[in-house]
Amino acid sequence: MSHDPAHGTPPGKGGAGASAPFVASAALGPEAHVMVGNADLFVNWARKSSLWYLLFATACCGIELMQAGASRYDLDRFGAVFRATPRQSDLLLVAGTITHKMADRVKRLYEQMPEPKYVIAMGSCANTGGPFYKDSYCVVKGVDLLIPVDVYIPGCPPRPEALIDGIMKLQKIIMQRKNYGAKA
Amino acid sequence: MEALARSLMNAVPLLAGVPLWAVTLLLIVAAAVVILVFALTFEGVGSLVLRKVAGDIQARIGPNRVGPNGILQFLADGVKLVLKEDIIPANADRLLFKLAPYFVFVGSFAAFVVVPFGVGLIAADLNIGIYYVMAVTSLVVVGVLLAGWASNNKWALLGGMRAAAQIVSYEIPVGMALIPAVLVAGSLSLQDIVRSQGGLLGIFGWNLFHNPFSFFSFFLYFTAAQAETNQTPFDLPEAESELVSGYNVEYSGIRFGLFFLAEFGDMFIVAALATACFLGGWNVPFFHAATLPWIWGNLLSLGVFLAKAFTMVLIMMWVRWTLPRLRVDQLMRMAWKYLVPLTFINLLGVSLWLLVFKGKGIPAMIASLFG
Amino acid sequence: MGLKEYMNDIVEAVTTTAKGMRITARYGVDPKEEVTLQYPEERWEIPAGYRGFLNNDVKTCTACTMCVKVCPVDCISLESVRGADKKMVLASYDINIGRCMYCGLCVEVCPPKSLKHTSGYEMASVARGELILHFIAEDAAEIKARVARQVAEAAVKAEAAKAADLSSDLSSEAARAAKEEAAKGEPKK
Amino acid sequence: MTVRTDALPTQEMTINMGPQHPSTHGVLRVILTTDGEVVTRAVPDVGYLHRGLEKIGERVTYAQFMPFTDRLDYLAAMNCNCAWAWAVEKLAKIEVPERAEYLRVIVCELNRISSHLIAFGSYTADMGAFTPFLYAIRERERVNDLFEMLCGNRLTYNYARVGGVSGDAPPGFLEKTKEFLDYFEPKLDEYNNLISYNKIFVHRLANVAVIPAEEAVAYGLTGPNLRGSGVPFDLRKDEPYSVYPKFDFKVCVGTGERGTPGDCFDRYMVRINEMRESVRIVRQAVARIPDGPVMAKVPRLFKPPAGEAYFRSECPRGETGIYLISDGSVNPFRLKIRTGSFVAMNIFEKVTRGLMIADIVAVIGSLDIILPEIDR
Repeated sequence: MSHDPAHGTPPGKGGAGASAPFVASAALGPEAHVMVGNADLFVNWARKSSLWYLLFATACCGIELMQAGASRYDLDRFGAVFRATPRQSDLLLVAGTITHKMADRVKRLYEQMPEPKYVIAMGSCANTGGPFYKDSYCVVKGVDLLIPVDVYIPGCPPRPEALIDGIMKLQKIIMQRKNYGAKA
Repeated sequence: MEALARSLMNAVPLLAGVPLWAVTLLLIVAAAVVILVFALTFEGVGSLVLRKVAGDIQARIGPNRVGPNGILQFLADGVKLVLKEDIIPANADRLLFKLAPYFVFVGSFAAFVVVPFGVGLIAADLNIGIYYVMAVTSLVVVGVLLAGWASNNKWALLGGMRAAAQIVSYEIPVGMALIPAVLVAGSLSLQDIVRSQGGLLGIFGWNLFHNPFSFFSFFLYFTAAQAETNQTPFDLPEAESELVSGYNVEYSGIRFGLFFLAEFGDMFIVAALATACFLGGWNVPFFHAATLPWIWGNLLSLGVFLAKAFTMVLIMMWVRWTLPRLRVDQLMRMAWKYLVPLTFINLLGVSLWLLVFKGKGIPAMIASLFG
Repeated sequence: MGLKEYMNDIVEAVTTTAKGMRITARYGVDPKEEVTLQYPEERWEIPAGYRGFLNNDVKTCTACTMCVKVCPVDCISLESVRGADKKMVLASYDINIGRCMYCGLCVEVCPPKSLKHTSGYEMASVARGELILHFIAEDAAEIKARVARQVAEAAVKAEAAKAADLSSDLSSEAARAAKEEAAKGEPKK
Repeated sequence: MTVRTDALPTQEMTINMGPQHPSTHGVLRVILTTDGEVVTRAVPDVGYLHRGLEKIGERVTYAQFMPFTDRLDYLAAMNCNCAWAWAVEKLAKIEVPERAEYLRVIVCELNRISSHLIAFGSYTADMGAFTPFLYAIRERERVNDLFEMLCGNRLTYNYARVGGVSGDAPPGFLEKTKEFLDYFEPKLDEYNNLISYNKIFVHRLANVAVIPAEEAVAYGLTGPNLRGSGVPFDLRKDEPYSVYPKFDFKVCVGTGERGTPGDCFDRYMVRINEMRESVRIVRQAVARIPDGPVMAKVPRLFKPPAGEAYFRSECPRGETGIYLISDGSVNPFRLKIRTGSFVAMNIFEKVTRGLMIADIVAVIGSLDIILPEIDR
């Protein structure tokens, strides 16, 4: 799970955890690189097309998340369906305020998700603590203090369109990931 | 298989020197591969169709951005699941944890062997076909129970226990509801059952219309079988809103994928059994597919069979997206207080009917009235 | 449980299920019932008063700090210096849209109506820093230095005008004072 | 339902339900002690969303707290907005123009509809039927569109102001509202056909977690939860505020339609019927709304006189009472908010004893809790 520099995965965020056996193909020569490039493309395509998100709503943004998943906006069109358990989800949408009491749960949920995993901070509370940044004594001031975040979506709460925009942004990021055959 | 192998050896002189067992083995493997490919394709497409149907019913679209009109969605899901990190929880029983998904998958996949897809399209026409299906699909409960136990998660354990209780209970009504078809055909072989529903009576040759009791049998079977495949309203083992995800709560990646596929495999098996036992199987209405040349007859009957089976699958999905879930005690009450007595009464009724009317169904009697 | 009740149970279960399934079937079959908005291609028409991301027209902004004072979450940060013509000059005007709660209180109080909600709502970004909107592209320190220079020049000019009447050592002292004031205006950075 | 647990020696197990669980409606954590499927004890653990709203209220001005009330109950933000405005107006004795009051009633009742829609939808989803949930959200989207047209936001409206509302209804708003009501009213019958009277659904809810009337009163339940037990207590009738006395509507109570009065089904049905009543209120309000200003004269630097005020209003989740002490400065000296969900949590442990795990979900849904109201 931890980032292994020898495998050449990009450091940090979300960790595109490449499975080790494929990495050997880097040594196969130029033709292999083309193949590897295509494999990357294919794998990334699969990953971005099937972003199952964890049903994890703490506050107001959770309602917009539901509405984004419902009939009008229909996240299912993007292949994004909700899963109730972190083990089967790829995307942790932090929708809502994270308090200090909740903080270690968020961290645990993130750790329970299998690689590769992605995090979207949705709304002001998850971005920076939002409305509770100034006067509240018990709100985590940004979920990026707990877990690595890939995409931040501003809004309080963001419109469902903004959420979809964020997911499409994440898809773009996923497409640029190098999983296999990156220079060791 | 052996007979097929022998005829193949006779037909192809190149195989003359090869021992019989090798050819048989080869044929078995080939058949298994064909069925596996079919099952996987069906299960992949099934998941997509499920989402599309859900979309339609829920006034939305469903997947439409992956590939043209979303048809590659299942491929993306599959590839992603295969490449996911495979987590085994720290305190899980590692061996059983790994084994469980294969039990479930094999349980649903092995039943494909006796499904009569067409006139001659059946991997193994066992003379105990129905019995085999019932026995092999029961393997699913072992897998589910193992998964629930081995995960070392209380939600999973509850899910596994629910599944065990549920599937064991519902085996009885499922079996009892299928026996009328067996009685009418006088055989346990699925191919025989399908053939017995042929004839030029069209859809009235079906067991569904054979007599009032077999008519009800179909609905009883369908209800009970929904429960056996853990479909809503009987999806208690994985009840998303109660047990988070039930027995597969700790599974990720390809192991979860196997559970996922098995679900659709089970669905198809139920639909196929309902088709074969009550809806005339591959019989084309008002037409003898067996009289056509081998290839065309098989293709036609395969098409008819799949059309019927997929309709049943669609109905299952439709039910799934409409009804709420039962509670566990209500589920048991439904099995033991409603379905079991009713199926037994039905069985009695069919037996008496066959005894009194010498095996003739209502359509046949009406037809005989008109000469 | 009597037989009648037993049969009633079954009949009721079947009829209510059928009723429900008829409704779902109607939705399933009727394409007119589909309400999905295919977002990137189709967009919902944003109503006139939509409270999207804030935008400040820095040309008309008077740097009165009303918005900063009224903001319940301190998402607006404003730096200004007093210019040569006694008006406030904006040195920096940042809005942290990652903290903003889009309540619109700042827009309501803005005296010159320079602060407005736009209809924008999509600004997904990959870094938290990108969520801070800088409305003045120029570096705050530069602006401050420039304004301080202008103030100093103006002061020097005014002093020079005065110096025509006053003694020379006084004027040099005034110039020194002006310079000091300019130095104070320098940013902390 | 009583379950015998003495027949076999069994071992109890403790299960954590939440804070991340699909049907705890947020981040509620329930510590279940179960004997197999039977829950012997369910203790709610709240506080995972405690954000210190009351403390914030003491540090910001009266006007600045308005957007925070949106976050108090995000499903019924309008009701909370108006409750805050009414409370401050009571404290400072401000007369509000009648048009503003009418607009407040319209938005409050519309929001009651949309809030009950979520309650209905998420409840059916908890019961395993996912489709009605999406239908409910589809209808809710229309209310959101109306609010977006009115005040520019979909969920956190910040519409009410001390002394009125932030803006008059834009042209076409009232017509659109009427259109929505015409569209929405038949949908309620559709829901009833689709799921409310479904045999399975009725069996899941009827006779589950019965709260007798005396007990409901003793535990301080309010709103639909109290009315579900058959107590016809509605602040809009019993302690009328705003222009509610001018409207003709009925207080819906649980009658034990399919079981015992005060069971989950009654609480569910009260919400369905209340939506119908809200439609009636909005219809009357739209027909009779007077012309005029929507904002009273309130000084920009608003300082209410020193004193205290308690104002309670009927929110979708029960009584939202706001207790304010002012010391004459721009900030409240003390702010206390009483919410319906929090008191509903008190009775949770009592009614869930001896139920099954699936019923726990049913009880949480039927009490229609929302976490920011519990934790504040």
